[in-house]
Amino acid sequence: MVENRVSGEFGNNPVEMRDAFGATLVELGRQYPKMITLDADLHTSSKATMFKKAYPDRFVQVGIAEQNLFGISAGLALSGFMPFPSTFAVFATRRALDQIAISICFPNLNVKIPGSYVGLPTSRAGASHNCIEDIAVMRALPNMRVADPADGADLRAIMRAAAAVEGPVYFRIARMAMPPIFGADHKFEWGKGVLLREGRDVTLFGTGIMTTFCLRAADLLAGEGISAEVIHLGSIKPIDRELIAESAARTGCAVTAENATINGGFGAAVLEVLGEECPVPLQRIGVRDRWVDSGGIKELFTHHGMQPEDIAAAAKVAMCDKRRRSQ
Amino acid sequence: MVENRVSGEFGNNPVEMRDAFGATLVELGRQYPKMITLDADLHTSSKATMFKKAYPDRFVQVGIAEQNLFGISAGLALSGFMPFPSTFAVFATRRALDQIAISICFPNLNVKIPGSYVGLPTSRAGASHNCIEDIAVMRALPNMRVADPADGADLRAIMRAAAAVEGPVYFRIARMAMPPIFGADHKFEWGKGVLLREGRDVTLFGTGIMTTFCLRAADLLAGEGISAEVIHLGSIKPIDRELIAESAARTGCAVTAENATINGGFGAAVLEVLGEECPVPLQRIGVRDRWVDSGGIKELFTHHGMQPEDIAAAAKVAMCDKRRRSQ
Amino acid sequence: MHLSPEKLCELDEIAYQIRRLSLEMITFGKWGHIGGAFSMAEFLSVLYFQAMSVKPDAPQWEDRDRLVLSKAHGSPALYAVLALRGFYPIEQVYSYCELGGFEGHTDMARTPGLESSGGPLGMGLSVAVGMALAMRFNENARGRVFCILGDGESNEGNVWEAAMSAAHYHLDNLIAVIDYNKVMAKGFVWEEMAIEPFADKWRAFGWDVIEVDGHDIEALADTFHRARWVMPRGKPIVVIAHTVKGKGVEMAEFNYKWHTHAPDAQTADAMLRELARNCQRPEQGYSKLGAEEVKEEFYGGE
Amino acid sequence: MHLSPEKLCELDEIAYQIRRLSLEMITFGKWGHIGGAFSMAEFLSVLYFQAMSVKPDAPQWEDRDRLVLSKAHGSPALYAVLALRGFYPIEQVYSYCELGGFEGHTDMARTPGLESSGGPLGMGLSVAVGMALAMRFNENARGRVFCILGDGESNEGNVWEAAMSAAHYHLDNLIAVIDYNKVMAKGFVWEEMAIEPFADKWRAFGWDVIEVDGHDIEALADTFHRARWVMPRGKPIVVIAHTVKGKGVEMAEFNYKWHTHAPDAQTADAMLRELARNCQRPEQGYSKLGAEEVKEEFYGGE
Ligand SMILES: Cc1ncc(C[n+]2csc(CCOP(=O)(O)OP(=O)(O)O)c2C)c(N)n1
Ligand SMILES: Cc1ncc(C[n+]2csc(CCOP(=O)(O)OP(=O)(O)O)c2C)c(N)n1
Ligand SMILES: [Mg+2]
Ligand SMILES: [Mg+2]
Repeated sequence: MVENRVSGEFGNNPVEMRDAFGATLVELGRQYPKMITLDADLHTSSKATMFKKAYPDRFVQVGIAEQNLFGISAGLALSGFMPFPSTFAVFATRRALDQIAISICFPNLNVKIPGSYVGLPTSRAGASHNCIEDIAVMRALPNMRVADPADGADLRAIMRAAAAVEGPVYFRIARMAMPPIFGADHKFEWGKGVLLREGRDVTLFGTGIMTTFCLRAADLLAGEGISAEVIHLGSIKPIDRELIAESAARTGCAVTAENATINGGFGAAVLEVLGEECPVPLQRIGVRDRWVDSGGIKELFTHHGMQPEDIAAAAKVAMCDKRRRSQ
Repeated sequence: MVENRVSGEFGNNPVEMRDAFGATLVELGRQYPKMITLDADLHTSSKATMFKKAYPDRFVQVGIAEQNLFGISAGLALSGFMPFPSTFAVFATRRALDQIAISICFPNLNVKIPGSYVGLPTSRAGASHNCIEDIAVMRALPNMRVADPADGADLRAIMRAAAAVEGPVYFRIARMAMPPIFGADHKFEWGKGVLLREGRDVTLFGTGIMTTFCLRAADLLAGEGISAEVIHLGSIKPIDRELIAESAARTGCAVTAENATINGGFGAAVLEVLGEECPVPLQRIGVRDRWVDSGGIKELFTHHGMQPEDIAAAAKVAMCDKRRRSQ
Repeated sequence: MHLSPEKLCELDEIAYQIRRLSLEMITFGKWGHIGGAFSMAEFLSVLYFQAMSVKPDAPQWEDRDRLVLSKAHGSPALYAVLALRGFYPIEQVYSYCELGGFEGHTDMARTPGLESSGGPLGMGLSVAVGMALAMRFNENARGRVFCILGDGESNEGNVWEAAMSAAHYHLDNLIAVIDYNKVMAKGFVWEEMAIEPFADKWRAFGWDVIEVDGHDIEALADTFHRARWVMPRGKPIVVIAHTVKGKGVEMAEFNYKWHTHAPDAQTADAMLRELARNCQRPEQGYSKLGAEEVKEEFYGGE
Repeated sequence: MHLSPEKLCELDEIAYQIRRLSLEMITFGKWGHIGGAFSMAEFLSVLYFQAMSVKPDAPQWEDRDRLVLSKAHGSPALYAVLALRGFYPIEQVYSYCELGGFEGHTDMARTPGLESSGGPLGMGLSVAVGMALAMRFNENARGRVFCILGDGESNEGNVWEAAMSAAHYHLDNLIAVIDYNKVMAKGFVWEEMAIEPFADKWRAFGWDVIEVDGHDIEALADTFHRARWVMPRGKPIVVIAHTVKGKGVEMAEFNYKWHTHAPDAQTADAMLRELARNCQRPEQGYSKLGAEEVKEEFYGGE
């Protein structure tokens, strides 16, 4: 179990995920001479700029043309390079899905796809820029690995793990500064979750930035005498079947929390495991099948029922279901 | 409960789904003067040709340009027309996902999207043409309705229901001739499933052409003294929460069967309901996260473990889980 | 096309107000794209106050002209001109980027007078082609569809699919307007993805091309008049409007750093005063100075 | 470029064999696209037996030329020429469309010598741009990337994104070949989506254009020689090969009905005999006549 570094209040030395992304791009660039970062006119937003500055010769600008971005990446990968085609998540998973699927994923090419600006926090851009369906979409592609980091250290570890494995990877980057959960020594393993906090009454499965919200929800629940287990599943595909089943068997009910639509994404991934291993009452926290509006970040999390309080409330519903079913 | 018209053997008066599609396009064209069918150079394959012949003035050819196909459809819908932009499912859901999502779905436009050549039967075209992720993808879009018909009558009913409701609809058309399950009087209701066969031991939830496979599996199971309930869920989104929960509560375990990937699609939709209403052991039948090869249709169904025998075997696993858990 | 001095004066004032309101919105809403709003001011003014047939009191009037803003991040300028044209009270534009208000990118459900919703670049011309086809189906010979695109946006393949089809269908009721401001989000167009020879591209795709100074109101009025009444001969028409990104405030001009960026209230105040000076207007600062609520931020996100 | 009579004869024979094998494969595999395979026969012959540097015994040889078949439904012709060139025994092509065999659309994992996988139209040129960029990164000055596209395929916006970027990067190591056979899947190009003036489009997108009779082997050899050695001057090159869809068998020529269709064994036999006659070869029918297994069908699906 990893020490939970989140104290009662959020916001202790938060790390902007995009900065972690840029810094890790640079770190990997040093390690992998065949790495190339590509951009579609968004590098100062995504912070791929940091790579551009460090390795101008290995930075490719394709303009506002996401289909081409991924096609070119396929061609580079076929020639032995390791491309990181960088754009906003919506423009990767929606605009270039066919290219990602058939030019990259089908031949299992070594392309690492960062999806920036996922979920709610996109700085008031509104529905078209709030990527909520990418987990569902990317999970549906054979060969594709999918990961959603909880904090800067996790993102860095995921990017290292992405580079270390052959084949396509999709990972998410929220436009948000997150308080650190993990230390600098944090390791990430494909298909492995992390038990952050032990509990007896309910399991909170978090992915991405929502794991921090789960920890906070566990605090809230603890205040009411409820013992919530918190598990972070940064690796969504492959997913940690053993850990999920084992925890659910122990607590008997669960909540999933994702910074994405609740249809077919992370919650579904957990449910798919539980259906085969250990069916328990499960409530999903995420965007409830609605387009996301412009608005303040906190406002949006409240509006969409994705605050720690909402997770805590969902936990109580799940526990209630468990009691009802065991009667 | 609907009378099960499938006798022991398959193949009684099978109806090619594409013919039902073309015929219903023509029927709807008569009823809706504002209906327009659009095509991206595939109409004789999809059988949208039948509409073209009947109403040449309301047929729009856009060439091999699927993004434009859906953008134009949005413009027509914004001008009061009801477009049916027709192409292969892969080229709708992968190539034009951004256009479908933001030009059509976000403003909730009245566009009806037929996805042809779904799942395994695509006549040896191979991975790039076998659409397995469309259920997961389309289900993730807010406002979108999703349906997968079991037979020709069901497809016709779904198309009528699609035209009758305002807003975007995605429906699937398998390249296959299916034995009729439903009569000509068959009605389809959004969010309503159909109980095809009552059973006590396990529920087989089918969608699309897999419902026929479920019926056959139930026959096989009956031969072993197992009483399987068969429910057809042609309406995947919205889905029939009551029927799913009620049946699962009665039988205590379930199998889902879909002509698509098992990641995030129909199986996940059923699991999402069960997690909140009635968690039971559940096995999913579908493409197990692999690209689909060229091959004979029957061969492919066998290769991917999607035959009635596989459904029956999965049912036994689910029943075994149920027994184990009740001990 | 001759414009009376009064009309010219009106159109110029509208252009000024479009810039003012855009900057006010972006400042108050704490988000948005100044550069690409400012570059559109003159042609939006001419379109909505001279070239296009619309009825603000009957926004669904069947025979109206349509405008699709394909570069949907230019929304503040469009929200401004629609307000000025009378589609809604001006004060409403300050709901920009508020939860439940006018959306960051265009959302028809929120703003009266919008003809489409957008956000991702490259998609609007297809929508406009659909509308132009619909006018043909409806035998509406007078109606026109206008579609505004960015220069960087023309990198998108979807634009060329739409362009090809517009020529194929001989849609001379379709007029594309390119805001050729030479700058995209992170640099100059010629640096990031060169598009020249740009007019040749459109011609080769079967369009009639008019190039115009996008800040010259008389030339714009003349151009749209020709495009609407003189030129229709079986081809769609593209107006390549040569503009300056951020036009009107020096530090934003031609500068990708003001592509997307919300100034703080003080900066906005100074920018608005400079804008007034540059436009020979009485100096006027940021109207919400001091009045703006402090918008909460979460985890330090901008 | 002068070709010796022997070389000319060889290339002509290869083209004939490409057509023969394609038809055999499609018939035996019970699926496939005859028209677009036949139209490519001559230029594939010239590419693989004259213009391109490849080593069948070292398919991963680093300095080889690359070929991306963007119109990936033309796979049978490519499988044929790769077999003839020695990448694998000819008999292997008969695994086409069998479970575990050569795939309907190109799948690198299944067929040696393929440089990419495909299926959806419009994507290959981007992949080729990536390869051409990679050659630049690797300072490989001799290497060339060839990319074959369909004429109907050029409706796809992705093609123009790629085209724009190839010019932007000055990729004169990239040679696109358009199989301009005037027919797409369901009709003539000019009917479904007109692409003319086609050469102008490429020129406006910054490419050098060569138009050539795509069935004239000498002209093709000369064209590819010029494209490779004479013309490189900072621009990508497109070879617009004017061809006849289905070329070689009358009933398939210029006929969209043979775009995708597998003939039965009898029809294939007759077609192959006609092909032989048209090519002044000894008559030779379908080699698997009678030998083909009956392929099962399911629920009446074709
Ligand atoms: C498909 C897509 N890719 C990327 C973006 C992000 N983006 C918003 S504006 C912009 C630059 C637009 O440049 P240009 O078209 O020249 O517009 P203008 O200069 O008029 O602002 C980019 C890349 C987007 N909205 N859509
Ligand atoms: C994106 C996409 N849309 C549609 C198809 C279906 N399709 C396969 S071949 C073809 C026609 C191709 O015409 P053309 O490019 O002219 O090729 P050729 O004439 O050389 O066969 C179509 C529409 C496809 N493979 N990919
Ligand atoms: Mg610009
Ligand atoms: Mg063709």
